[in-house]
Amino acid sequence: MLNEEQRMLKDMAAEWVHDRLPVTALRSFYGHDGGGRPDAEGFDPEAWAEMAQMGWAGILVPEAHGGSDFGYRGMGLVLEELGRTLGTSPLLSSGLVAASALRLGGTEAQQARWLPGIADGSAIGTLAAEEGAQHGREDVALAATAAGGGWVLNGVKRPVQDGMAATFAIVTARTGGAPGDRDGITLFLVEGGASGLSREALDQIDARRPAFFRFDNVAVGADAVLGEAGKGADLLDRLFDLAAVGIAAEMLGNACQAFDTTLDYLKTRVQFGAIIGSFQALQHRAAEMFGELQLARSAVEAALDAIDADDTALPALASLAKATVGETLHGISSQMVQLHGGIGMTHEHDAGLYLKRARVAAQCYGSTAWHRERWARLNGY
Amino acid sequence: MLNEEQRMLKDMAAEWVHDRLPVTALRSFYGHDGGGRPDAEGFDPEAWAEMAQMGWAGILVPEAHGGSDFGYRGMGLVLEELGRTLGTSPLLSSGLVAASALRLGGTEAQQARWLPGIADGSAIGTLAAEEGAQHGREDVALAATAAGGGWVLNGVKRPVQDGMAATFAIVTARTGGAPGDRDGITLFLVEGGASGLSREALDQIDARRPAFFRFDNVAVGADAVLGEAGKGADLLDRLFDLAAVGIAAEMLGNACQAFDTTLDYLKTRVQFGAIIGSFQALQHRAAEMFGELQLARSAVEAALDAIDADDTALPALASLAKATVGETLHGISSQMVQLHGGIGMTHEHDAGLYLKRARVAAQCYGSTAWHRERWARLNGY
Amino acid sequence: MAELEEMEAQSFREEARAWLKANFPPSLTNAPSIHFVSDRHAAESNADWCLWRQRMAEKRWGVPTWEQRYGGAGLTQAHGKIIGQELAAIGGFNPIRSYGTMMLGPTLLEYGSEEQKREHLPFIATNERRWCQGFSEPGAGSDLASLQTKCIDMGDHWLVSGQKIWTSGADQADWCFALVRTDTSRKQGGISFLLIDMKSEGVEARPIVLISGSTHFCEVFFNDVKVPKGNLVGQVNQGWAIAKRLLQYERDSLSDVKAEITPLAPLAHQYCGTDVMGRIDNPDLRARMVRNAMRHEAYLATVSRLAREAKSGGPGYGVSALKNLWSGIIQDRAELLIELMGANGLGWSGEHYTDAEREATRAWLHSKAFSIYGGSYEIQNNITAKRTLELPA
Amino acid sequence: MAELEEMEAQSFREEARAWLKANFPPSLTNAPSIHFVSDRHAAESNADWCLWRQRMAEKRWGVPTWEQRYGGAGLTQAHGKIIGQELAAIGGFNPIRSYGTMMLGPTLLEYGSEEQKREHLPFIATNERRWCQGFSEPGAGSDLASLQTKCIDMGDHWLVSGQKIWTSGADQADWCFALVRTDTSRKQGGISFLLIDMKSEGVEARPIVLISGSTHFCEVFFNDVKVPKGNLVGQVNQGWAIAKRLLQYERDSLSDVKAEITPLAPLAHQYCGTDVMGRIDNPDLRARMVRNAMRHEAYLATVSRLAREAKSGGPGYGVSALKNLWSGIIQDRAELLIELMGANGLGWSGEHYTDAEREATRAWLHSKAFSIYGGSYEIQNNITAKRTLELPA
Repeated sequence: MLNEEQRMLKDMAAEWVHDRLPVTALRSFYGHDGGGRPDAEGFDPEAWAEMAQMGWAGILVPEAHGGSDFGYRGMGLVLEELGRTLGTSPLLSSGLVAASALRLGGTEAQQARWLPGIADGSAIGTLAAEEGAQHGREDVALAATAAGGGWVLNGVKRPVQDGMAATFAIVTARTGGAPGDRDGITLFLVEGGASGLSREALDQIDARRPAFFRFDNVAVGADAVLGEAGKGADLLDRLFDLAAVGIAAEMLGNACQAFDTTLDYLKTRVQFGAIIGSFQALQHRAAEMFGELQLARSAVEAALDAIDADDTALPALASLAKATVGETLHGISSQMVQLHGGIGMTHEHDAGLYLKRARVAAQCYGSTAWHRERWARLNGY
Repeated sequence: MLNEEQRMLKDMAAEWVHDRLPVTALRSFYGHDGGGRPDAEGFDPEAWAEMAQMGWAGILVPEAHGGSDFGYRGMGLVLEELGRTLGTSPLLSSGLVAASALRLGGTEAQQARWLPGIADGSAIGTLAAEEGAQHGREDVALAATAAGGGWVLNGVKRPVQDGMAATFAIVTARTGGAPGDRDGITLFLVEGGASGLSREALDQIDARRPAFFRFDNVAVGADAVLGEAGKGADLLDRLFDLAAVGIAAEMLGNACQAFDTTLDYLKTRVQFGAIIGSFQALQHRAAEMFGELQLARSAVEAALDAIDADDTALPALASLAKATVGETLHGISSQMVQLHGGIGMTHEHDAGLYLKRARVAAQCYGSTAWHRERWARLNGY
Repeated sequence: MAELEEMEAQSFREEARAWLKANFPPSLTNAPSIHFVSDRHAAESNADWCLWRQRMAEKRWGVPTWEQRYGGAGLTQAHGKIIGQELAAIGGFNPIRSYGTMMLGPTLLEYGSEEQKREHLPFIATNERRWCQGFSEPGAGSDLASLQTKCIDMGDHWLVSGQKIWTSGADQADWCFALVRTDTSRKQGGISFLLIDMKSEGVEARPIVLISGSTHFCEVFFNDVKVPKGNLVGQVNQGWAIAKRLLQYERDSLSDVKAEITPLAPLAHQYCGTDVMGRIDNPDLRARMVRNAMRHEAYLATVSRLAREAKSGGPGYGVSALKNLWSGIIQDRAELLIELMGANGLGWSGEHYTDAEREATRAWLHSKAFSIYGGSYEIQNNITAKRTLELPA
Repeated sequence: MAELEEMEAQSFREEARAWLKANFPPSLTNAPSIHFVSDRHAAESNADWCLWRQRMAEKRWGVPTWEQRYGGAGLTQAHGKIIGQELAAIGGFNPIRSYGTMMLGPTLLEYGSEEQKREHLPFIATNERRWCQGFSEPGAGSDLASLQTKCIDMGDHWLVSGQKIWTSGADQADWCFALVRTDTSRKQGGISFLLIDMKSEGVEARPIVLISGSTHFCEVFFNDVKVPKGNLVGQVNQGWAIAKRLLQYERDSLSDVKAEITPLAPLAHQYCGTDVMGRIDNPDLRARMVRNAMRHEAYLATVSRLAREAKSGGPGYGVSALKNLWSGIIQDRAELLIELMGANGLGWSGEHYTDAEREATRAWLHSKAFSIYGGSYEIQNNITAKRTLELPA
């Protein structure tokens, strides 16, 4: 149940997203052949400035640092609305993940340095913690070597969400042990302009263009460590869980709109002299999708509430949310193409955009399969 | 493709099964409350004598021992027809499994002693190789201790298919190593009347009443060993694969008839003023079941042919057949109940009998899940 | 104002807690209450159950919100909820709960005459009079409105002839609420809602043996049964609307059932063993178990969410979709349970199977009904498509 | 007799083997032949392909069983089969294979006039003249018979106006076989089958960009296009029967495609790692991969079985069910491949993704069409239900 303020936020977000970031906005980031436009950043800086102005970037920033401290459920509402139109922005990377990282692991100096910028949109933070094709939280190979009171970083990160535009990144590095070990993982706060850090855009099917980061002797001070050196695994787990719930909220929005658009088509498209939505086989498929959406919504909302309530069951609930909405969106986005028939196969139609985003989101912050296995281990299977 | 003789066999089997072992024959083994009749053996000895007389029991017995040596494809045809009406008989246990065991592992003396009886139906053999709830080929605990030139057996076996009526059983025992080891497994040929062997019927949902065997110092001679002592694992694997293919053929028959009966119902039952088979959702479900049946038939026939061709791919093909038909029958038998509605829930209707047999057969000689995992390992997954 | 209410509620809660603690027989703690609803014999042969029923009947808390003249306690919904919560807190159950309180009672309150209410509700409120539902017929399953049981107006009485099927507990019931045909020229518009005394001459109930061995459902034959004119609920030929309302109450109570969520993982470790990584040693079965368990969790979260969202106590939104999720999840779970038990999950009787194994087998067979009764899976999908999603006919 | 035939076949086989060995350009061994069918530019800019096409055209073995007067070699089915087998044995392909040989050719042989056959078949037999299929329209997808492209009898010619869509390779085609409406008062009964020269005035083909980036399909516009009277195949208003026959040939050739069965297991080990028991280290993905791979095996066994069972060369039994199995299995496989590649399976372009990764991504997007084109999944299910299972309408 939403309270009055949450309902107002949701309504405002729905209206703004509908007006300002309809699906056509995403389409402008695509090149003519269906790939990402090489010159595009993957989001619209002006729209992002407006979002910050409305206070969305600071929803999770304490009031003392210029935010509203409105909670994760509120952030989830905005992400869900953005998901409806596939609206792109660094809100999740910066407003949720980076802000949470600073709140949970940042020193007072780090918080004072970065949180106000996150809240007003002038700084964009992100998490640079993946290196391989598959999500692996402890598979950190990027090396941090102690040198002159600080650290020197060498290695790569990919994909870094919103990494091309990021002002700073929370980077996982290995200060001890070997890839796969929980011990020896350290989180560093690295500025985008750091000397020795190069970034290249990845041309991804969803036109978001995350980054490939190469660290070539990037030197940072001792004060760049977030949390405790060598003991970053717990904080990292927490950040990935928060990120997973955040993207799950966005995916819930993707799935709801994909379903609504498809339902509209079923109610208007005529074949064999009948509205195709009158065919029982399609009716039942729609009914089943509706049921799956119910499960997905419940799982996502339960996880968001668990964060706000500081519920210790969050790890399991985060995995439940990500995996449940992942499976639902997989099915609905595929059916969106199928039920639109030929037109759904064209780049010109929205169906393909939802399909592509669905698969990218499914991989972000741990795939459906990863979270299922994680849930299974947590529950003794 | 069947040759002329195979086609004749199939036609003959279809006709005989239809006349002599319709579903009502199975029903007579059920008590009023839906359980197995305590006094029933689980099959009709007179019908079995007729089957033997027609040569079916000896299909896999060499001509020199009174059989026809007609091959596994031929045996599969008969099993499939029996499966159509849920016809019960020891054909699989004796005519396929025990006959194969003697052919593959028996000495000349053992073959001469037992094969003619298998062929004329006077002897009934079976495999007693399961001990736990789950199929585990190497999980043999029953102990065989060398004593006075022979062996003494102690332990239990369950379920033993057709075990109450068996004249003899191929019993797996451990002569070395520990449960789980491949080495140390020995196959013994034990007569049903052996001193110290007690048998009790298991009241199973399919009314077949397999047996629980207890071995209490059962003494057998050295000539009771089938194959080589301590080296029985390969022969056992082979027997289980043959048995799995055999029951897969029977399950194919179950599934085909369950589908046909359901299809007939869809064509006659009227609701909402229409034949329910005209509802598109049910039409599509029927079309999908038809497709699954195609896969199941192909997998089963490929495995039968592989046995006759002595194809080294048999282990994978046997697992493919058992798992594929297992999944198909699971789905079709469930839909048989669902699509018949309330009447399908009554003991009086055939649907429940197919459902019950489907689950029992799925567990026999390795479950669907067991064979999937086995196939996966064989194929490097 | 709100504060006063809150204080009053708190004091009522304490009162309820004390009374329940003093009166609920400890032997019935966490007893399978649904069993007592469906099996009258099991209930009435249990002395503690009888005592508990009598105490609750006297306290009138079985139907706390009904008016006093109908046997209730005349309390508010809020008070009723508190009683339920406190009862649940001590592992108790409501011994008055029956088809009468869940289905007929609310329907009579809405459509019955004052006379009918006074005649029947007090006996429902004490659970002395058991009811059965005479709706389905052999030719009218999913298409309920095609029912044919004849009901002829004989001037001073109705004459009823026909056959019903799937009548739960008809052989144990005192009365039956039935749909009958009073006009053969119209379909829905020719149906009436009639209350029939099962002791009337010409009524016969025959239990049906189900695949699970249960004999809970019956065929009911009406052979020229005379029924008093006053037993018709609502108007002649207006029974369909009443029945639809009643079926909504039934669907609500069905989707209300919070299925047990005893995790299957420990059992699976026991039956299938554990691999070197500590996982259930059957990867394919494990994957399916995990998926089912996750859906089950999400389903329970959905029930909670919809309950929170429901403003009023009336039949909620999307109930048909919920029922299909529920039946599918519970059926899959029942399949997984017998599958993990392997050969031991296939026994009908005898000591070679444990009680838990035999119960799992029967429960699996029973679960096949969940997608058939109370509106089949297909019918629920039709309802979701048409009512909730507003797809065209 | 049979022995003589056998000897003759053996000698023909040796002859074929020798000729193919001498003439098939080694550079094309195991080349993606389907690519050359759909992309004329890729084919014709490949010198070896052009050489190979010319040699086969001269040998007349592209359509070995067609009569000589139509450009074929006049051989028996058995001989044709031998050529195909020997070609496959050396990793070769038939460069004449095209929409013309697979679809229009057989149809013209059955329904075309002698003049039409002599006019078109020889150019199909040499693959000099490429054809496209003008059937679907924006408002006529699954319901093909609702097509609206007008065709008016102007006495000395037909006048065609309308729009087609999903026309494969229309921008590269010389001719189009199209369905047009010659009678608006009847649905199926008002359709005719017309051959249209794509160079005619008023014809315009515009490529459509698909989600996979492919531009193979086109929209085709007919703006008052004049077509000679002799280009009508069969009788006026009898085009539907011809189209249905042609679509059967299309379905046959679709279900004919033996999908690659390169096992995914090694790739999965590479991308996901291996657990201590040697299994792919992603249990949920692994379970789904295994199930898909087993279905794929069973599907291939089904194709072989049905091929053995098919007595004649005509369109087989259960093709619709087969197509749905095929599209489902291939689509799942494509999903599994990008899923095992994880973040690397989501790239569109650029060196940060390998060729194999980018191809997997495009192939996955492309695979979504398999359950839409050539009769959608839903239409195939309708056909199976009605024709194969004989369920009532």
